[in-house]
Amino acid sequence: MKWVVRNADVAHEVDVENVPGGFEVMMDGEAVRVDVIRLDRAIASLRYVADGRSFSVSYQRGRGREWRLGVGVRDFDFEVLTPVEAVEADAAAASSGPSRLEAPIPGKVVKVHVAEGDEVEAGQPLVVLEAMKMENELTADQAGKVTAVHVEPGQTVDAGQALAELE
Amino acid sequence: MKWVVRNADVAHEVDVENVPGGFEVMMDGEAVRVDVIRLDRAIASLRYVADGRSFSVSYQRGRGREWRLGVGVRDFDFEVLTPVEAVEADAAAASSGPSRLEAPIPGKVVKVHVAEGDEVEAGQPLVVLEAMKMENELTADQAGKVTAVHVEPGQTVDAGQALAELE
Amino acid sequence: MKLLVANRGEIAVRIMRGCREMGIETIAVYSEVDRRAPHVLMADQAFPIGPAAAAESYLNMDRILGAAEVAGADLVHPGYGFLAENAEFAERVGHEGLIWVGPPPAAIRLMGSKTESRKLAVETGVPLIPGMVDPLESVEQLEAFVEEHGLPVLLKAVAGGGGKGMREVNDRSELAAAFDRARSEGGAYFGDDRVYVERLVTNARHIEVQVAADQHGNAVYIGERECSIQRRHQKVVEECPSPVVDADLRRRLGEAALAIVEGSGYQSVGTVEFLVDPEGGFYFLEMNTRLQVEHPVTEEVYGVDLVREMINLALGRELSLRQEDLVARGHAIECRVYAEDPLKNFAPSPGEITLLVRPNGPGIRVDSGVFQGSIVPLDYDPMVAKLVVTAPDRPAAVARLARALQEYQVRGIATTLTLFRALVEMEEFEKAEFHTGFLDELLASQRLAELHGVQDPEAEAAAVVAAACLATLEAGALADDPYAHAGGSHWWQEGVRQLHGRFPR
Amino acid sequence: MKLLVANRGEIAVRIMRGCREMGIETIAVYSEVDRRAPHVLMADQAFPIGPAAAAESYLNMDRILGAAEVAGADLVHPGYGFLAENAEFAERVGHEGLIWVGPPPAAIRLMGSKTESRKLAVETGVPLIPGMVDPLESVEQLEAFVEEHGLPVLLKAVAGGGGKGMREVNDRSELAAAFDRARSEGGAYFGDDRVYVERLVTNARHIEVQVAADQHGNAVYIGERECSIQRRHQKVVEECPSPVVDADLRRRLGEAALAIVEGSGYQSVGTVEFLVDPEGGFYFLEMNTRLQVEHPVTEEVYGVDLVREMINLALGRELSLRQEDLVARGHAIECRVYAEDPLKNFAPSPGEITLLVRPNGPGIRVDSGVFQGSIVPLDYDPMVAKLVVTAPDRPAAVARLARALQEYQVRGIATTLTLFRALVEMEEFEKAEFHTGFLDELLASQRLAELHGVQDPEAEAAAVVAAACLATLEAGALADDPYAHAGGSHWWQEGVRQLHGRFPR
Repeated sequence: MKWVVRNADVAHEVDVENVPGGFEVMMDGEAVRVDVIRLDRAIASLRYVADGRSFSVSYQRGRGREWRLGVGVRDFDFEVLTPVEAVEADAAAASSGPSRLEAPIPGKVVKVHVAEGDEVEAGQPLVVLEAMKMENELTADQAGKVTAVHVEPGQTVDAGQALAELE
Repeated sequence: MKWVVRNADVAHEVDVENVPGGFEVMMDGEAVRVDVIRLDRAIASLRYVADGRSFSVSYQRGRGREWRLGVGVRDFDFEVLTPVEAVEADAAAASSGPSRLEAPIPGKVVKVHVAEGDEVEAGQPLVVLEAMKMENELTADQAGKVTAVHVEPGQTVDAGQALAELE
Repeated sequence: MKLLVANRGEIAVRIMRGCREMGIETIAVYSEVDRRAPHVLMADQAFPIGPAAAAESYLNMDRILGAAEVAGADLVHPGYGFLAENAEFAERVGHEGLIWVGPPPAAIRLMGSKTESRKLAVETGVPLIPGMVDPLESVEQLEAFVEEHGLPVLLKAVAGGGGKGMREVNDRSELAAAFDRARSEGGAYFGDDRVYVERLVTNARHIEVQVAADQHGNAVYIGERECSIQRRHQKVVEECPSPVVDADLRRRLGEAALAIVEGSGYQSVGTVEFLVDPEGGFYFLEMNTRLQVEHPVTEEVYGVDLVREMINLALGRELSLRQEDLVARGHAIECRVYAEDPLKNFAPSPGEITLLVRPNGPGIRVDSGVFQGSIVPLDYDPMVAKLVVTAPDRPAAVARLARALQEYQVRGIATTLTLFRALVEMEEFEKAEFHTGFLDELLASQRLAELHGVQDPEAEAAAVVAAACLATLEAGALADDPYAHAGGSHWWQEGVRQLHGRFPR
Repeated sequence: MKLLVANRGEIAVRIMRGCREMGIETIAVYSEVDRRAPHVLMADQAFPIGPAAAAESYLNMDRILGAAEVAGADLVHPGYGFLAENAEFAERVGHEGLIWVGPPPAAIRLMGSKTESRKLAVETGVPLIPGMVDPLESVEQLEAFVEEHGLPVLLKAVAGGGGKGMREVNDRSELAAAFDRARSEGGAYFGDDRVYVERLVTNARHIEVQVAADQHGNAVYIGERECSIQRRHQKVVEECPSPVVDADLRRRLGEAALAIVEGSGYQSVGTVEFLVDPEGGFYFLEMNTRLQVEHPVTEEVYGVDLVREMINLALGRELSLRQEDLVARGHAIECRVYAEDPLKNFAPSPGEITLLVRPNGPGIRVDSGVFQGSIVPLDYDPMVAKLVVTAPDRPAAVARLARALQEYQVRGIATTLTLFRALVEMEEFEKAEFHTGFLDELLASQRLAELHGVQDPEAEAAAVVAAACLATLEAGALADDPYAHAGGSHWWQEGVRQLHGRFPR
């Protein structure tokens, strides 16, 4: 199968073919034979047949095509897409709308610093969310105008819930 | 549901009823309220609602109705049967045939001490089985006559495979 | 004998382990979200005491004391946090005829007040950082202090601790805002919005002394701990001994600590915290009248069992330790594993732990409050475990820590292991060249990001190949493939938008 | 630098951990059944070397040396067992231009021969048990020896070790059969069916001395280990220090050990084994020219890292330890967790580990060669892990061991944990009143059975209630209930006919 494995830093085209005792992998035009053994749903062993190099890989799928892989002490976040999906994703990204502030985690709204109509600069605090005994200041990721505020102090919110809209 | 929980040492009649937040258990005529939480397929937490007594129980099912439970440092092996099964099991046990020597584990037959027709005493060595670098002497569990020998030295056997018959 | 642990998480487990070894039965209390928590599973008896919110469960004295009565407890151990330094609770435990495993309420009250404890330090001749002994009445007062002593200054909630309710101010324009925030946090978390100010000593190290005192007039200090690697005044890495403390400084710190112990009538194990400036001068900060989070590094290096000692002291027994016998051997380092994502400005990362592989082998100790399958609740402190490594000397301990961090795998939640893996490779860490501001400065800079992002093409290529192969396997997997993705992963819910190796600027 | 570990299981993992901490890359070799084994997962490179049978894989010098060449190894560490004490392999490693992590081949050959090593002991004035220096030529010769020295006697395969190829004879009528069995085991496992005989010293303790020597003439002894709890001459529990060795005896044992080291030209870490009779007299048994299974108890009590030391010595570095610095602190106990069922006369119990919960917290170390989901193969030594506890003194260590045994849960295979749980409650164990025959006598008697079977009505009632509730849950479970039984449990395959608490008579 053909895959596009990418994140903001890297993008690789990988062609994977099942063969007896492992996989024949073509990565960016280079061929390698590997053996991948899944030990459970979170750990796998990757071995290069040619030189015996062995890696213990922890992995986890996120939403959609997101994967987080751990190799040794390094974590890597990738999208793993089919070529078609990759093209669609790019198209979607190009036509991104106004910015929206979402709660990164469940928590309690302690303060709301802005009101509808306010002009804000990038990095300006908008909402203070309390979780795990710490106050977390959520800031504007871009300069713009506040078109809507969906929450008020004291309110509890879920992860991903919209708090405010910018444009 | 009604159960007969027993082994060679004990036998209990237990009636279990699902109730909100746990179970209503009638054991040998005594009623207790317990909460049983399964953490995974091998560990559960048992709590007595009345006095808060809490036990971490590791459990595993064997073949058929066999269970092994670990409570603290003690292991218990039980059959957990429906009343009907209990009766049937007793009937079956009553009509048990001649004794048969089975391989308790997979291994390699190193020696066969007896031949068909030999008279043996209880505890007399019949077969020496090698496994995990140790020779294990399998002995007659009763006195009697060897009616059949199914294996010869050098042969590998599976767990449960018949090695010899006594009567 | 029965002991009730009025706490949760790793410290409740640690205390119960100590009790089991002493033949003492254990009683757990738990909130609704902790029904499956390890401390509940380990206890001989367990009682629910209310909903998730700490105020209604682990801070609810009536419920806890009620459980103690039903269970027939003889002792109550508060652990750290929650009610550990609450003098009223200690008193109520006594009034119920139970034994409080901790110092006398009077000592808790005395040392719990920043102002009172500072007064005691003055009386006993222990040096202090310039600061106001009384709480601030107004912003004006704060500005006046800054006028006199200059910046930076530190705002501290009177009842604060553990880095909570503390604010550093470097710019006059921030004074008012910081004052408000410190007061609101103080009020929210400690029910006391009084705040006081002190001069911030820069490039200082946080070095604390472990003490133990019995009810018969015996007291010892059990070496020091270096806790300079902090994030927002919250300890992240601790070690024993301190790389900068020599025998003479150790003795002087120890004697200053024992002066505080004597002056406060302290009985139990406890910790006296100091700031040590680059010239080796030291200043009394505060005393923690409880078992400290980082007590294991002292246990490993001095070969003592502080939980056992603490319980014996509460039972009125004599101190089992003599000063001359307390000799350090080897070096220990503790890393606090928090459910926070260093790649997302340390955003809390609650959720289910879908994979947990612990390091093991020589010189590794993990005190943990979770297991694979645990759900880390949003309601409490985000620390899920403590990784402690011990080796014959500091370089070997650092190497062992690096090895342990390779073995330690957690999935489902983000943790500070990611931070430690970058930290352990840094020259400053290897050379122990740090101060209390070290980590915050590092996080503000791009250096850690660059370090973490260090090109590791071999690992990256392996990750890409593995990702593609695993995606292929899943694409071909049947619905009932036991290894197929289980879904509901929480790191995603945090909204993973960050890039590989990108640290908050 | 790259090191190839010519071994498997916990010791391969232990060695790789040491290498990681030293910055040395690791190379694993594995047989077909070990494709998923931990030592393979931990290595930087891994090479298959053949089918399960040891003779075709872990004992296959050509394949192992071939892997070393392909991988570009610099060093080879043999661990223990397999080729660890094979002088020919050590020589071939040298001829390939690789560094052998162990003593010189000549020393292996000398000490590997019971007869040669006994001669050396005589020369160096180290006391010996009465016995024949040369192998037995016939049963007649054996009967003659018994005639002269009496019973009981011990038959030992010349190339034997680790309790393999050893037979105790208490009755003249058994002499012939025992002679045959000892020879057949010797031939089968060591390729050498020669057997010799010695007088069996009764009520003796097995006490061994850890030594280390470099290539520059420096040598030290690192205390002793008590290994008297054995089953059929196979060590089961070891501790450090020995409860019966005082400073004087320790020095005398140490000096005797160093005499053997010097006399044999030994260079590396090693172990000199002695029998100590009830009067405190000691006799040289043999020298193990390798890293010992029970090395961790010495590491814990003396604060040393024997794997690191061993590798440094192999690299020609000077001994990092000085005799005067080696001071014992605290007490450590190791239990060998075997895949054997104490409830079924220690029948081997291979199979899949369906549940593995390891103890943790203060003073606990687990060196393990398996993880949950591992399949313990039938083809190798049944030891799956080593539980090591350390505490300030022996009583605390015993209490900690009892605690650890409560936390340690293994399902899918039967293990000797069941034995240790009974043992740790015994007065003889608490008082350390045992000798090398203690465990075998205990197993032959009914005492352990009665002890294990101690009525624990509360636990039994809980087990019955839990069984009924779990059965109810499963009866009501849907087919896709993730908690529904997975089947294929191996303890059953062993044929569970035993009763609760029944030990072999």
